Amino acid sequence: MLDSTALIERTLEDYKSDEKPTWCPGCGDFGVLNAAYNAMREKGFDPKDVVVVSGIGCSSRIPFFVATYGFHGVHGRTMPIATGLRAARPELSVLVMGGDGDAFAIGGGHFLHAARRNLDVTYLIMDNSIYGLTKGQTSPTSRVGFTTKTTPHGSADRSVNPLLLALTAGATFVARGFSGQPKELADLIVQGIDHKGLSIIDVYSPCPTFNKVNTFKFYRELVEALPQDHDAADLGEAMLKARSEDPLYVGVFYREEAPSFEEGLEGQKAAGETDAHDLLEGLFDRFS
Amino acid sequence: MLDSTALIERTLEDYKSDEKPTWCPGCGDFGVLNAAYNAMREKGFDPKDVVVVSGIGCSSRIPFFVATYGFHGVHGRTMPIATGLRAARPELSVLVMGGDGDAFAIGGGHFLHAARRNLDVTYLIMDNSIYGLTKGQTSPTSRVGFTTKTTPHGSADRSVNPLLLALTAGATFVARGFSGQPKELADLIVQGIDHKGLSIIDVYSPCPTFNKVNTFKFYRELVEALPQDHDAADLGEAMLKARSEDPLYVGVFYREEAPSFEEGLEGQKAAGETDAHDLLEGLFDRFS
Amino acid sequence: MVRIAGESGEGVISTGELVAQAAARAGYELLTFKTYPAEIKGGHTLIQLRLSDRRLYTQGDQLDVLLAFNQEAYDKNVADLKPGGLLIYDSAEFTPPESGDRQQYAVPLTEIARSQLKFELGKNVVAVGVVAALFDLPKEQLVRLLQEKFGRKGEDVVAKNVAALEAGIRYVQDQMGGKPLFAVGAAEHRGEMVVVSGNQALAMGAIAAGCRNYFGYPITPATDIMEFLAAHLSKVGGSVVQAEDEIAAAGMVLGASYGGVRAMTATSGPGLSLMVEMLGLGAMAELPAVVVDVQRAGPSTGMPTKHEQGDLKLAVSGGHGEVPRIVLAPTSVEDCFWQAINAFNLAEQYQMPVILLSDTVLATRTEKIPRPDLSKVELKGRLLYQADGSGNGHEGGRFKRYSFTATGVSPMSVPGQAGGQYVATGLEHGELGRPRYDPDTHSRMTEKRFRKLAAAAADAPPADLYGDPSAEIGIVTWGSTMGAVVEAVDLAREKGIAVEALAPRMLWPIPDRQVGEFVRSKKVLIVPEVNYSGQFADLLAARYKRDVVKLSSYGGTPIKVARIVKAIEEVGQHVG
Amino acid sequence: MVRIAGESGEGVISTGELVAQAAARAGYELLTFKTYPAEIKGGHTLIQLRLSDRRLYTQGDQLDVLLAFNQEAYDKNVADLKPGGLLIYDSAEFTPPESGDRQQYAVPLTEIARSQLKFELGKNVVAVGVVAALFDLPKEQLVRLLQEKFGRKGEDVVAKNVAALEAGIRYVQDQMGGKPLFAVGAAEHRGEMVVVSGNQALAMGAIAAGCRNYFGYPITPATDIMEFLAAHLSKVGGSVVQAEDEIAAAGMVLGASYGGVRAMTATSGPGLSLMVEMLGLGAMAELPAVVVDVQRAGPSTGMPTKHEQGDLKLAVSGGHGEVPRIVLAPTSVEDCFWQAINAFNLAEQYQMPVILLSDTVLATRTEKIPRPDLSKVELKGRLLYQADGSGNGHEGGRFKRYSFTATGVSPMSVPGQAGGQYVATGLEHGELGRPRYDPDTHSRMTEKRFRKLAAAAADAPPADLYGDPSAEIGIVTWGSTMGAVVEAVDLAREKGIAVEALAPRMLWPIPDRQVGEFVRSKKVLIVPEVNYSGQFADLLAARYKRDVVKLSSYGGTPIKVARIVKAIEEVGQHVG
Ligand SMILES: Cc1ncc(C[n+]2csc(CCOP(=O)(O)OP(=O)(O)O)c2C)c(N)n1
Ligand SMILES: Cc1ncc(C[n+]2csc(CCOP(=O)(O)OP(=O)(O)O)c2C)c(N)n1
Ligand code: SF4
Ligand code: SF4
Ligand SMILES: [Mg+2]
Ligand SMILES: [Mg+2]
Repeated sequence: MLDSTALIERTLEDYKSDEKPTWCPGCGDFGVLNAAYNAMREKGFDPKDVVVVSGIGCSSRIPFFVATYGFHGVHGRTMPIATGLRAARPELSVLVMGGDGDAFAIGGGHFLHAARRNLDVTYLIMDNSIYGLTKGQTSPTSRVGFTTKTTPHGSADRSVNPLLLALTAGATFVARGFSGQPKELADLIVQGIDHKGLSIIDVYSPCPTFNKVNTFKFYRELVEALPQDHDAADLGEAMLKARSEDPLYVGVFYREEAPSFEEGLEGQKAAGETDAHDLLEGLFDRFS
Repeated sequence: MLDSTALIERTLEDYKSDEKPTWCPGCGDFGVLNAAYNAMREKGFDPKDVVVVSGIGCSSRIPFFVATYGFHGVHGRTMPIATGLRAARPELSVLVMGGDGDAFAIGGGHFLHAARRNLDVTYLIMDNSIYGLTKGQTSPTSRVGFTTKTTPHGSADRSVNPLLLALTAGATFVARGFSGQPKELADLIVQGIDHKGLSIIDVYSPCPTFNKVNTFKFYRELVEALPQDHDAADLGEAMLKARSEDPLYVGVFYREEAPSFEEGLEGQKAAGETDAHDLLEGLFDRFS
Repeated sequence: MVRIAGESGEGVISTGELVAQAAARAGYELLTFKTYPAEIKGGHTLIQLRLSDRRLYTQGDQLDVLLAFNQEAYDKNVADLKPGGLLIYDSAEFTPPESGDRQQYAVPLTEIARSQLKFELGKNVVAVGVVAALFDLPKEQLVRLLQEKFGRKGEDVVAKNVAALEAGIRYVQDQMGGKPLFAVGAAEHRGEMVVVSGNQALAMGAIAAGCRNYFGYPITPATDIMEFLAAHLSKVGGSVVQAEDEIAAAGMVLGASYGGVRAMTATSGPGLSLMVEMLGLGAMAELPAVVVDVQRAGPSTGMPTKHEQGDLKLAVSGGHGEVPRIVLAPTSVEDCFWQAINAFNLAEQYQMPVILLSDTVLATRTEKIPRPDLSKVELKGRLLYQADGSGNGHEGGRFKRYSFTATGVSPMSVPGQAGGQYVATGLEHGELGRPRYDPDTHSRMTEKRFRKLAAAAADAPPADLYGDPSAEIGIVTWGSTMGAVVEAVDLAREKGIAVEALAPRMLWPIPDRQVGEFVRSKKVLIVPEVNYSGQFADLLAARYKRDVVKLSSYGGTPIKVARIVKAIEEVGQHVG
Repeated sequence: MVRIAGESGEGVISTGELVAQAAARAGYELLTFKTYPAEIKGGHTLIQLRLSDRRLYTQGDQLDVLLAFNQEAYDKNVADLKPGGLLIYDSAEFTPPESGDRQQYAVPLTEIARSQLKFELGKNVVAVGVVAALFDLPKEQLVRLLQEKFGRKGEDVVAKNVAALEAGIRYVQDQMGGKPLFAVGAAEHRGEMVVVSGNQALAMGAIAAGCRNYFGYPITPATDIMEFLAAHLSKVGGSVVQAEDEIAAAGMVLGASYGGVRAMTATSGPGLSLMVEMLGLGAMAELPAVVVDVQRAGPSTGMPTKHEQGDLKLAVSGGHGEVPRIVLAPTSVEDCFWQAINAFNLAEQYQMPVILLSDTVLATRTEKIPRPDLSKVELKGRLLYQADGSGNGHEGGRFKRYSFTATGVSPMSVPGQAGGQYVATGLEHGELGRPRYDPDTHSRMTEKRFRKLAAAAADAPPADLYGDPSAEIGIVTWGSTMGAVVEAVDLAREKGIAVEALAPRMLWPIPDRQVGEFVRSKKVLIVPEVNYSGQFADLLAARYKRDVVKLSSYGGTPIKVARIVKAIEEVGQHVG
């Protein structure tokens, strides 16, 4: 990622577009957006060198509210789009943001593979345990027994544990934040950006309109910072902490230094640098 | 599942179709097929009450070699098809069989969700760490550094650990077998069938034609039965054992009693049993 | 016709629905139309009510009354107010310019609610009162509805709401001349009626058709089909499963159908795009499947809450290789019920996917329709394998699942039937269902699959026909656009132009028996549809090699009756 | 023409390829055709070589020589042997019946290899010797090729193989009359030539076109495009990523393209079906993207190794809503190179997905083609945003990414360009790229997107035209079928029937300038294609509203020249 830009002092306003968020009053996504503004300012990013990639959902509207480049894709395909972008332009900074449905329902397969690749992006899952935009259906992170209009008898499916999934799939930076703690969240985002490889940050971002269970109040009571002595290098420990339901820990669960996707591609290229014309003429020779 | 059929004594021939497998000589899939025949015989299944569901790949050809009902679907979508079938006909026995590419690449998302649902099927992943049918490309379970024509510089992606993924996703029966140990494999399959809920059995099934790393010899040297005292009720222990690379354990890593998908649906239905005509007339009344 | 417009989340829609229910009970013919923003909160929304003593087919082009809750609502809607129409606005919010073209009344909705009633949320109910008074809706009906709606919350709440209602009625009586401006007489009695949306009608049709497994992934504007079935299907021993995506939903439908149960999924365009590979599997394995596409404006995410008939080409041509499938489109809310039944019957009979193309207008509008007569529901099942081998079912003891037959339809078995074992596969296969790649098999199996399509065309549900059979001007249309066409045909007749209109319910295969003669017999053919390229017009042109007048509307709103009338008048000059 | 047929895995293909290379080096014109079973081992496979002194366009209909390794090979192929043709079979395997219609020789291939040479694997090379002798291929070339192929394995192996070769040659000389039966003179020198498959040509075209990011998921018969690029793209600073599925691959292409890099994916039918939603996003966000579909026989998994031109409808109509896209089809192996370049140029210029429809025959056959002249490669880039706001790029300091222009093409920025920030979105949007759902915006943006399509049609690569411009009989075709058509036109001319044939390289939008006049000027139009329904014929009929003679072949094999000639003769009677 570029850091030459740190020279210029920027203000929060530099990261805000003139489009006003259309979220409901009290939506957790406001806090996440603000944390993202702050993290970008903290990093001194030049908006022209940043791309915010999202999917479809209330949360996924976020690129429109940011003054950087943006890619508001289709539902569930943030990671493929980010992967292509990183392969093409590894010098850009890429933030991926979107909902829990986007990430783990329709996007579940891509999540897995982005983690395997250790794609160097920071992925903020704005997790409200509900499908907000389609007006309140059960999402993969909804609790067992959660009732909505599509699951009036209560959802029977075990809920996805985003952190455990990320850890299992091979993500090298795994964290959890809370929209109600925007300062800490901004700090997590900065750490995620600083990390080489995929940074997964699951963010509790309540939907007061449709999810009456996972509210700010609910999280305020359960959320707790990881213990000071938590060893983020210990995968087993990270998994254990990720499984805790009371408290729900926030902070960096796991961090590992490993080759990134982009480094792998650089490795391919190191195989030899030729001019396309010469390469093709050489191939023609071989085929004649 | 039906068990009234246990009355009739059946032979292996009852489960074999008259279509001969088209696999290469030495392919691991022969062993898996035989183990499946044996498990079905052991269970005394009536072929008319069994459906073998598969995807696309060398391994996925398996329904054609079995005398039961079969559904040879499209690539990567075994679990949705099995889910629909189970929702419609929970009294049938369903075996799902297919390759590692089918399960974890294109099918990765569905795998996750089938596990969350605790779908009551037995899923044998015939894992050769390669795409056999398309003539030898890197698969999600291929080792880092594995070279094929699509990854001539060595695959950079971390390999999927099928067991860990299954455990994380919530599967309630997680096991590993080896085509080179057909007896033990048949026994695992029987246990999987007996288990209520999703039984994941990852089977090392070498592809001698295209995978020169993960050979029978390779596995013979590394494979080892889980220790006698392994506690299959301990999720943490199961995860730990699943992470071991030497030895590669085989056996039942984890087993848990939990409500199945089918029980959940029965729960829905228990909400009330009406005649469709009465239901509709009642609705019309409400709308008038 | 009255439109109530304001900010999403302000209760605009519920205001309108209250009025609608009252009007229906009062015996009026009724049709509503809504638009939502794609955002949850904020954004512009509206509900439009058309009340009449005559049967209605569209939401209408021009407004008699516009009730604007705020400036934006005024800006976006005032153009649709007809000359001389009535503008009512909340004077607490904004003040529109005076205009000689209309009457306008500043009604202090917020003010009345806040200071007179001390009940700020009541402004919607005040608005209901205003509209009720203008249209002379019986107050008792409204009071009863308020009781039904708020009864659970206690007498107090009901009383407050009734007070708000009365305040609105009083305002009209005091300030606006006192007499109802738009009283419509009660309509001719059409038997027992119900007020439902197209999505509700479709979901009930599915239940009536024997659908017992629903699999779906939420998407606007199809989600409430799933929500409706989730509430009711379990009562008849069925179930609803929320899938992880649309590919999974379609795969689940095939799995259930293989198991012998009638299964369905409903989605909108993006979901249908994702299901295309599964539909090919269904066609190849010859499995019945019903896929509902409630079309919205595309392409891509497009405008999720807006109307378009843009998915026809995808429905007809989506899928690699030659994929037989049937495409149906209901032409009205009532028809949603009946075409859902036809969709299941055709899927079962011809063992292939049926795509039922509804659209945003049908799905979301509520309409007063005749109460469906369940004794008219006829279910047709699949041709089942007979264990005795009748129907040419066996070869050397093995079941010929895909036996060649005259109609192309082969008897099929379901798991559990002894001797019926076979493998459903997307690979090309011989009669036994085993993979076969020789030219002869592929050719003959392709022909077999398409023979079924020809048979299905001959078996199409009757088309919607309207107008003068001797007319030289013909209109061919589909889906909800038929409503506008019917009204346009009536208006044209009033102007002395004879027109006949045809809307086949089966769009693919084109039912030649219904369409061929019609197309050949008309001098001019107009094809109105709500998409850019004229998707149905192209299918007709390819089939009948004749010129048609494409009448395409593609703004995300239904086509206006006036546009169709204008087109008729234009071609009328040439014909006449 | 010779066909070598046997069991997959027996070395049939490598035998044929050895002969092919020798023939090419010997100066013959050459075209090969292969089929594989969809199974890995087992199943029937064949390679067919057509050698000539004249330029070749197809693999030919009828065999001069059939070399059958076993009974199944005989059974499946003998029907294609022409009357009086030569059958050679391995006498260790089976004995065919005698027939007056052909000459037949039992060559003890296995026997010679086993007992004479003590080298059982050598039977393929013995067969090479037999074929070489029959066609008078220079022995030195073959020896050199054996050295290149087996040199690494040591002198010993080379010597064994040369001995096998000589045994085969000797057998012909001793037993079959001694003189080459099918000697063809060296062909006219067409400049420097290369022998490549269509997939190789296409991959090299992509490199020449500046493609630097490839994303793909393996699928027959497209996989070797990926494998080729994996071997070479990194050398020019590019990279290849194996995606987890085709949806991901298409998404990655869009991501890379958004970043300003030319990117591609290649797949076959099932993959294209899955990509349809992504293509809609590309069209809506106006991103260049190149998607290659190497068509195989469908529907569904179909016959993965068989030929069909069945994906045209999907390529043209796949996607919900109105999705502009360009569809190109190369007409020969050589053309695969050039159309890959055109695909990238058109994608960049018109900012939309381009689908390049290759097919199994083009992809897998090797052909001797002129060495591409790289100085003729012309790259056209996207219209880039200028920071100074020229090109009507700004509104109040914000970049109008989707500004309305005459051609519909708006300047686009790439990340890193200051002031060019915008959000690519699949939602309907205004000029700034922000979501907008009003009718005016949707209508105008739809029109803008389709203006680009009209511009692209006018900018189509030249069509392939062949035959007599004054002919009354016209043929319109596409893709590899043009090869058969060219040969049919020649044969018809020999029979005194004048025919002109047209194969547009751009199939969608239909390039009216190329096609319109042609279609109107011919009395009869024949449209040969390898699919059931006549997919291109339907597009032409919809556009030009005229009858065409559909000539559909759908057995999973290429259409035969003789069938086209027959169709010409039939219509010739009516025209003449
Ligand atoms: C292919 C496809 N399927 C379904 C939808 C409908 N849809 C839009 S957003 C969404 C889920 C929203 O949930 P989430 O991703 O958690 O985001 P949130 O709105 O809660 O922020 C769905 C199902 C769609 N746009 N595209
Ligand atoms: C949608 C789709 N994409 C790609 C393919 C091509 N394909 C067939 S099988 C296969 C992978 C095979 O690997 P695996 O699932 O591990 O099975 P194996 O052959 O190794 O048993 C692929 C990529 C396909 N048939 N369909
Ligand atoms: S619906 Fe929920 S997630 Fe969406 S904007 Fe409103 S509060 Fe936020
Ligand atoms: S290619 Fe590999 S997986 Fe496929 S049949 Fe042969 S050995 Fe088995
Ligand atoms: Mg959510
Ligand atoms: Mg495999």
